[in-house]
Amino acid sequence: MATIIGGLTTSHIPAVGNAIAKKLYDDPYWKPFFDGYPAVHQWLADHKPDVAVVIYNDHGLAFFLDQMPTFAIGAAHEYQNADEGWGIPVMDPYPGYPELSWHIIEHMVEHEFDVTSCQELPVDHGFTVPMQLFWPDRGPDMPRVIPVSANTVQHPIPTLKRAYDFGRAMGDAIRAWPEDIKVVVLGTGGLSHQLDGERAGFINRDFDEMCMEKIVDDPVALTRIGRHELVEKAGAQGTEFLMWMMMRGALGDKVTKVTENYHIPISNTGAGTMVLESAA
Amino acid sequence: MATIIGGLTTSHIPAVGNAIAKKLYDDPYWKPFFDGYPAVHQWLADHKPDVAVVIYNDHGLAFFLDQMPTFAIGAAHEYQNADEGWGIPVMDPYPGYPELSWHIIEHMVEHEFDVTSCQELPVDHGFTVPMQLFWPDRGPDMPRVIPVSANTVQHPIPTLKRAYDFGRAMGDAIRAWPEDIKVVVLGTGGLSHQLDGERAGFINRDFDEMCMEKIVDDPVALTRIGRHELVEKAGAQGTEFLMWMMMRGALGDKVTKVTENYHIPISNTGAGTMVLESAA
Amino acid sequence: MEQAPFDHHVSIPGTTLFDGRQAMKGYQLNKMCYSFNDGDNRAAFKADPEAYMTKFKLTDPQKEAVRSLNVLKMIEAGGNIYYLAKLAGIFGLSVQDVGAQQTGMTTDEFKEKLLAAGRK
Amino acid sequence: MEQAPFDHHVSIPGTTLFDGRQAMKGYQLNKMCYSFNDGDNRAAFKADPEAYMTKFKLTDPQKEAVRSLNVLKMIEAGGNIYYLAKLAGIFGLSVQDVGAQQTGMTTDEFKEKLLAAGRK
Ligand SMILES: [Fe+3]
Ligand SMILES: [Fe+3]
Repeated sequence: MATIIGGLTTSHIPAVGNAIAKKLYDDPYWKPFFDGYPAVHQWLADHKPDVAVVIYNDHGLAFFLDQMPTFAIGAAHEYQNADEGWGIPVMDPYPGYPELSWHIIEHMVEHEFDVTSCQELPVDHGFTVPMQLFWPDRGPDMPRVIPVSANTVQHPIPTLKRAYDFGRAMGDAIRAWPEDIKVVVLGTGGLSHQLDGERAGFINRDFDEMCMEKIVDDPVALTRIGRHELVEKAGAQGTEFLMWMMMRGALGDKVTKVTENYHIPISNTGAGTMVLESAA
Repeated sequence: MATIIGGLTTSHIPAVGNAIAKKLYDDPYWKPFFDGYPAVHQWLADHKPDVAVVIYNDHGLAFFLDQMPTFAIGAAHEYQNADEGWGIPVMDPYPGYPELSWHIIEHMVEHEFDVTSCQELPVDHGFTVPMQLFWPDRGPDMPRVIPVSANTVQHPIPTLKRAYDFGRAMGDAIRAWPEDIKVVVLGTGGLSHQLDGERAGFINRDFDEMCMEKIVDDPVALTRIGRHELVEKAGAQGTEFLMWMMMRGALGDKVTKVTENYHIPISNTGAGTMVLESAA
Repeated sequence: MEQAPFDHHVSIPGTTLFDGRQAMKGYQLNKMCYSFNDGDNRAAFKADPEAYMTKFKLTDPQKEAVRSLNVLKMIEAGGNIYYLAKLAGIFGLSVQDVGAQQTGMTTDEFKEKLLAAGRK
Repeated sequence: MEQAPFDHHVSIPGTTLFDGRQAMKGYQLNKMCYSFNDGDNRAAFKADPEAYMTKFKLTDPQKEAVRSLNVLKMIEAGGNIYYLAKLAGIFGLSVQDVGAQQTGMTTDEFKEKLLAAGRK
């Protein structure tokens, strides 16, 4: 049977893509951020997951307001990035695992999650930046991917409780897959930031640190945060914390924190990185 | 507060559109079908609903497999039909009610239905044929519309229980709308038919009649039908009965049957028409 | 990593459930058929079916099924009837013609079968 | 039938929740900005912004906000920041330039404010 070995979190700020392209790892602005990743690389080298479920939020590439899904699950053979409006270079596609995607989709719909299945899905920086951060050389150990996206563009966004429950159901689905494979779940985006309005530039270290603490041992406490309270405390785009909740739900009740890093600011954002290992 | 006055059901076979265009009301093939509608017109003339929530399933116009939502709710100012591949003429758009759409979407997401919101939505024969059948002259009494679509193209489709619960939640949302308006809910599609495979042409009168009987007083019994059982008994495209279940959920526990009609065959289909009035 | 068995596929006689397994097989064929919502695309297909099929990267079994206008083979190759109906429309075939072809009847026989169901 | 009040809109200082009310107002503006994912569309906008805005049926307040490149006014006219960011990109504006404009600072002041948050 498939095993979920753990979860990784990271912010997925577009500027990180540029910094990687320019190899700014030791630049004083970037060093405190990139210093969080060698410990993740070590954990990945030790555990070598076969599949990565990448939970992210589309920022206006794959989905527009004409058809805005609450939860979408990729079911394609491969996933390609595309121009998001700034002439971003097109990368090699990321190989998918559609058989496992469909297994998850079957389970989710059976358990009353009303997902949108995506047999073709261009992926944006929310997906590619985490992949670049965790598997910078795209070597043979890079896992096959299943992108999962939640709506943070158009209110109403899903509740934190629904996001967590979505993750729990998805974790059950993965663990019921008959192959002996190792799966890692990525929760990407956040932490606190706000791009729009007179409050642009809002960052909330206390709230971010509380979230990073609670998500380890008491994620259920976080499900009680209201959606508007989340906007108020994490900033308008800090709602991306929903992706972390989905990831956390998939890991099971008990997890161990392997490593973490938090740094303000990267671009407009409080950036958090974690490795959470699932109990065997 | 808004009142749900009742529900209408009808098949939405494309051939009906042609028959209407050619005014075949008294043609021997069509008469037993069209004879079911004057009683509906009378009921509508008596009750004059302000808004029609039109539950239908898209057949490959608005949605493709790249992004296939389980449940989608229109939130546009108007809805236009479009060429579905056979050069269907473009009609005048149907005026929407986006404020009420958003109210429903807010309620559904809050209550853990993971809907896809559609601020632009081309509507196909699944939507237009029922509108033509119920409001043939598009007069001033034609209600504003909110299209709601469920996936019957790509398995996994939603369960009958989920469809019914979706309707119940949507009914709660509508009844919580502060305006004194009258709302009618349309459940369109079905009944038994199968277009594909060696079993093409399969029709099941007994099953259809059982569904038309139970949906009045015991819809919960129908929620126990499995999805594959539904395919087996209603035919591959008879899964459109999900729309009837969504409609029925919205009406509340007690309804009265005002009129019904059932006729085999229209095209490949067992065609059912009903008016169910909600208890005051 | 080997491809794992896909557990959700069920069997109903004469019926191919369009589930994930079929969807994975049929994506390009269905995508081509979906494009026929547009009249210009229908014209482009009619003008040069082979080029149009190649543009949409159809597999050989899909191309062969389209060339022979064989609906059961299209379904076997992953086609979904809702999209295939748009292709059938290009050739002037109704859902009853399509039903007749799949069940090995003439269209009149197929229609009579449906009328008989109404008399029961 | 009068338009009913829309109950789900909440107020957070300095923040416009992009909910149904905003979405109804902003659809055409957001649709135009979404089109900028395509380089050809960006070029077409740059070549003739007025014609491009008219093609997407922007309202007068939306057109005026775009002409003056005023992000707060775009938001007021129903713009969503994720789509507006694509418009800003055409003018070479980063999210920090956009943040500075909205908060009445220079970009350097805005960046310093963010660095200061890191020192707390
Ligand atoms: Fe983001
Ligand atoms: Fe239908």
